[in-house]
Amino acid sequence: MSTDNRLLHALYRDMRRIRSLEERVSELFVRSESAGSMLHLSIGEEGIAGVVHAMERQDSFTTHHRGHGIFVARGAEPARMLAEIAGKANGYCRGKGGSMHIADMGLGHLGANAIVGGGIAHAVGAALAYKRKKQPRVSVAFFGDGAMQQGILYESMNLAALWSLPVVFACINNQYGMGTRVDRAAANLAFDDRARAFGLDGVIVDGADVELVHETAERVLSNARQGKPGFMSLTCYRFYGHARMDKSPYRDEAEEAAGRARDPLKKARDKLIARGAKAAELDALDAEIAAEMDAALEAAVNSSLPSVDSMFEDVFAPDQPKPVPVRTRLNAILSEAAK
Amino acid sequence: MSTDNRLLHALYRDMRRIRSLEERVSELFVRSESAGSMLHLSIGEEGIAGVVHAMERQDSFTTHHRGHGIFVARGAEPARMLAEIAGKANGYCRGKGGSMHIADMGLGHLGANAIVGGGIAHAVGAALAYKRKKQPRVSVAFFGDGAMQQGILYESMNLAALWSLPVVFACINNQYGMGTRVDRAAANLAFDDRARAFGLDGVIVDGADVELVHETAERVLSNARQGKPGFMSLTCYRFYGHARMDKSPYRDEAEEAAGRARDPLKKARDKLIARGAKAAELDALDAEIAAEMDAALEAAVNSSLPSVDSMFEDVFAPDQPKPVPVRTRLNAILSEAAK
Amino acid sequence: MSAIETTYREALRQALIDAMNEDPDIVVLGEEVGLYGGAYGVTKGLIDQFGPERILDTPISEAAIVGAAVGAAMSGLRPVAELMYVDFVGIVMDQLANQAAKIRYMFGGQIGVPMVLRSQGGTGRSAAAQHSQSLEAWMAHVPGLRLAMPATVNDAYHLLRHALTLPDPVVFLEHKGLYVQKGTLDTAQPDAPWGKAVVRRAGHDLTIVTYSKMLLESLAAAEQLAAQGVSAEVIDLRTLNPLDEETVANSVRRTHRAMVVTEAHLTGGFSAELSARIHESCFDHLEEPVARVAGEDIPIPVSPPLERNAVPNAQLITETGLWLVQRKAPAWAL
Amino acid sequence: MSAIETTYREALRQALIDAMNEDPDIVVLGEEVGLYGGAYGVTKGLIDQFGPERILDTPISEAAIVGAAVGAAMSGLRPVAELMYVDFVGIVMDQLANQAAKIRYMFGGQIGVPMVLRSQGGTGRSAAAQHSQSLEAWMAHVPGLRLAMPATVNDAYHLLRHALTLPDPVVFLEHKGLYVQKGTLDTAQPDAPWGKAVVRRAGHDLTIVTYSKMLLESLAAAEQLAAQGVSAEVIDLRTLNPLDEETVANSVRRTHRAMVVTEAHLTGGFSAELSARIHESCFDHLEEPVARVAGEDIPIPVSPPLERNAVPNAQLITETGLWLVQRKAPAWAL
Ligand SMILES: Cc1ncc(C[n+]2csc(CCOP(=O)(O)OP(=O)(O)O)c2C)c(N)n1
Ligand SMILES: Cc1ncc(C[n+]2csc(CCOP(=O)(O)OP(=O)(O)O)c2C)c(N)n1
Ligand SMILES: [Mg+2]
Ligand SMILES: [Mg+2]
Repeated sequence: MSTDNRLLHALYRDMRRIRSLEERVSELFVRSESAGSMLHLSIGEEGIAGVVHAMERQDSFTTHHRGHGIFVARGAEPARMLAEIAGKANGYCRGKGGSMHIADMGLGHLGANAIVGGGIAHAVGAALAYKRKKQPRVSVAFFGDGAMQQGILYESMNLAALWSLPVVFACINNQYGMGTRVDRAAANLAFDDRARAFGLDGVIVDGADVELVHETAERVLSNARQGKPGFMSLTCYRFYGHARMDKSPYRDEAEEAAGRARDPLKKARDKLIARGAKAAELDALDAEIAAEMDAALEAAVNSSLPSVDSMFEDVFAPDQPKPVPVRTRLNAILSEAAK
Repeated sequence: MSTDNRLLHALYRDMRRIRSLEERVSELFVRSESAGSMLHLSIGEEGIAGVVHAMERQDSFTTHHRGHGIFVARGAEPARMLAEIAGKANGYCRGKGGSMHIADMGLGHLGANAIVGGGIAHAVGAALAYKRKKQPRVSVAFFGDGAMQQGILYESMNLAALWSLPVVFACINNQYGMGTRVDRAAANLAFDDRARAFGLDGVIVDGADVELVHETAERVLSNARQGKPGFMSLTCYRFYGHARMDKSPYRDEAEEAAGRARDPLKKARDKLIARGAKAAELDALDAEIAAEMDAALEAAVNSSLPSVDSMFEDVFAPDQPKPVPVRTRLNAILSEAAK
Repeated sequence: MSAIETTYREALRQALIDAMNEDPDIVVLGEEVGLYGGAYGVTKGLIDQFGPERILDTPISEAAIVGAAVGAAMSGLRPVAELMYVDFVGIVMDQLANQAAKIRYMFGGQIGVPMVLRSQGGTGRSAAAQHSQSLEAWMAHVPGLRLAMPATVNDAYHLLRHALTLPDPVVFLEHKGLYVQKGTLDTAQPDAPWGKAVVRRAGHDLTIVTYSKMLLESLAAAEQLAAQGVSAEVIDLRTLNPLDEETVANSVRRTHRAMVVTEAHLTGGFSAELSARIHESCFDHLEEPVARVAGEDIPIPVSPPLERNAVPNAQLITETGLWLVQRKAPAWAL
Repeated sequence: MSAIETTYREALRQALIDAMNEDPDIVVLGEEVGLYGGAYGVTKGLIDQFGPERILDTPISEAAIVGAAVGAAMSGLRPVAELMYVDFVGIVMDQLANQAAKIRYMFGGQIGVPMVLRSQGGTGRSAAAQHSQSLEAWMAHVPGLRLAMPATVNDAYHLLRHALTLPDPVVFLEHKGLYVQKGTLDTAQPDAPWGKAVVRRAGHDLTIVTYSKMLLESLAAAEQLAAQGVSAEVIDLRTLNPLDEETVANSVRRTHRAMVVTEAHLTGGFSAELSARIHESCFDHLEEPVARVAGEDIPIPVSPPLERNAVPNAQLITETGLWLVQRKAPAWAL
């Protein structure tokens, strides 16, 4: 394989893994094995693999409520992800965070956030630490187009530019914030203008073209590493509803069909085949990934739930006293009174 | 007088009244008659009179902590202003608000705000009401360059543009937010770019040239009245410290001298004289204003403080029960227990 | 007969419809209140009925939404701003507590801010730490705000209707676990006037003071307690501001024992205020200390068994009741 | 001899200097902390000593400041973020309560957020409703946050030093009326370990529980009470989280009467939590209900005579003490 093809092949693999994982997330829900229904699938957004692939091992990132895909591309263990989404003890966060709060410090995942815009400034802070410690690291804040309307984003951009921090703001513009199409949320859709107005480099890129995303991200990340923070927005389409239960009644089929036609996964596959890859080989890869994900799903389903006592852990550091349970307090009070 | 001169004369008068009032605010403090020392003078920013003059009678506005001048230009009664700043019962807010919270619904003053950026969205909401009620009114949000770094401003701009609201964002860029020069606070000083990126018309204007400010404001306000919200930033210089006690050690004399040389009041006066006005007449006007302000100062100083009981009023509307004073509660509890 | 069987969600929706039909100045604004019909469906269909000029879908800009509602309320409208989850109130506390709540006061009574901030809180959907909180204590500590927390279908309707007539800002907190709750709505007949607590079940051994969804757990517990010979009176506060101390005190002076039940974290929660007030007003009548049965002092975990145990339930209330009245120690009391 | 006479402000400043000298990961960020030296002068000169890379002047972007501090704390720094007035916390409550406080928990203990949020509150400068508040109750209700409120010069130093060693986020609330307060600083000797309350004055008739500036009013009142034959014990909590219930309970079980004194609004204030806990732990020992002497339930007015009366003072504490111990009704008790 040429370098080009090798890269695209790797990206294709990441993208297939994202989609395959998300299908299992959906299945968890269908099997009533997920912790709740607030599950936000990143199907249609697999182009983000291009950004993740452009990151170095030492780089870090924060994600939003629709962050599974980013983390999969980063190398998450599917079984631990699904276990977390199912609220199991062996999940990434011991079953405390769930789908919207997955994190893994080992892989530089500083955390998914269920507050729209909530994790953006954390990436800025991480970048501040890297700069101060003279580490050659970049932090990437991933968020949706909805967060483009949260004030903290602009405060964060301004800080990043003012302090020349190694941080990248990566918007995943999937055209919707819940039921609100982006043009009903933002008066000016040239989000790159906004970034530039705050002193950042800004670029909008076709999120369906993962090679283009990757190339752009390499440039933006390399600038950031040199103290020129940047913004990039990936244009894509949210294939399914906002969360697992949403059937998207607010948009019509024609629009959905057009949106789904811009499928980053299919596009990569078509390109690979056009460049000489064998369909059968890709099918085999897909099947291998499917098997991995199926195994992960079963492992998650078969994992244990956390013990109730564990809920008093992790409020503070392990060496600190734990919160006093309500029952313990009541017992002390009523026993004392009963004396 | 030509129309031009008449206008400039009126603007000069407003500007002189602003400066003259602010000098009395300072005097209140010196005489230990002000309520506290959080007094922010608008000397150097008198060019705002151009914006206020461009407003119609039915228009409204919100201001920031440095809002005396705007309100004077709008026609505030100096005695009631100074009384409020002195915490007196006959002040605009019954001595409850003080310098940073003066308001007057009669004059469309929806309130000064001590939270940087705090009043901006209120003007947007007022404009929403005007639009819904089909009233030909505009609301103007005045704020400082410091507020350009508060996220709520961009959320507000976006809302205004998205909903085509009759609102104007008026930034008074006096080069400082406390001790922070604006270029240490913002990565890109082209604030008009920011406004445009959010879908608004944006313009930066020399705040020392009150005629230019007025002309610009007329255009921006008239666009806003037609549903095209706008942004304007007046470039000026904060002649004195941030608040009454600040001696601005963070900036040097040369800079201050250059800043103060761009005096909107002097510039207007020079222009008037160049256009044929008599210095003596202007002096007479100045003296008349000084006398008015002196009288207002004495009236404020001689006004009564509010009764302590009045502090339980205005938490809720007059027809609602008032909060129970701590003493009343204690009395009830201890009397009951003593039975 | 004006009484119908319906849900909490529908009662809220009907309240908005009826109020909007009567008062043309009412507008609803918030994320997904229009086309989507509200994250929990409370505003479903309203945009068709009242049009996009009165049902305003907003961007995800909570601070500006509440700020705009404040300005609109000062300018002749009566906005109903919806905050999708009360957990997001941290983004708007400035506009709520420094602006909406203080404007009348700071401006010496010149103007009020007649707006309603609707939101919902609570556990029950495995929505995790940032979507499951009960944050009423923050709002209850802000002078100038009214605070309603309906537990019943009829209150959902009438408290919202009343809130939409008040001259001052009202925070109106629903519970995500109550939307599907069924009950009787009598649009002509509120359970009690605004600001009055309601005794939902009469009893003489113990007074349980609660509000919002914990009313259901408390009533279930009262049933279980009755089976064991304990007669519990259950008081639903309905509004935390105004707070009806009298109904509570009158009850406790009769029963001599009191329990406060809230879903919110124990420490610094409104349960503390209630406990303090009961002690203050009933000091000489109490046979036992007021028991606070409240949420644990931990963020809400996502895993269902943990989430369930992070907040009180009927069993804990029952056991505490038996402990209080019969000195019957539960299993967790060694 | 390491003890010197200095001010609360200088003690805080010295704590920052000493901690920064020891721990190169400490950075200070906030509005005006650098060139200006801090709105209340606590960081004066630090930028000269530590340079602009460790003392970071920020734009007026509170949410991003706290958010950046959170991210930095997760990435190897130990940030001290300064919020100029605690009144602005409404802008940052999301970053504080949903992010800083919950990150360790949501992420299953993977990482902590070792940061300190310094701020100051309280009345006394005619700074009006948006610059005079006492909002500790909001923070005290958030699991995952520590909360320190020093009242003395020595505590200003040692509690801040200790906060800067903790693995979890600490909210550190100073009082604007204490900065010029003089006292003894012994850098080698804290008044007590972190998390322990201190009995500032011993007594046997009445326990006064307080913190922050109200300690001064309480001590003054204790003096006046002594002159009238009432021996008041005064407890300074120093930290609200951790909360030292034991020291309080031990005292009240001896004195049989308790008063809680806070500057914050009464309703929903931390005074309620303290009152509730005293009742709970000392139920059978109390001769009178716990009296809460707290701020009025009104926004803080600007006019000096009103502002003064909006919060407790020594006289009110004294009168309440006499009422509690000697049943001597004050003038305001008809
Ligand atoms: C501060 C805040 N406001 C509102 C929500 C509710 N909410 C969750 S996701 C979402 C839409 C977000 O849209 P976008 O940022 O485009 O992300 P996407 O869901 O499209 O990936 C909303 C409104 C939230 N979680 N946090
Ligand atoms: C939200 C908030 N942050 C910080 C402050 C403290 N503060 C008051 S005025 C000010 C500077 C404001 O600068 P600018 O907006 O330029 O107005 P100016 O004082 O120059 O008129 C600051 C930081 C505040 N009042 N509110
Ligand atoms: Mg989106
Ligand atoms: Mg300025």
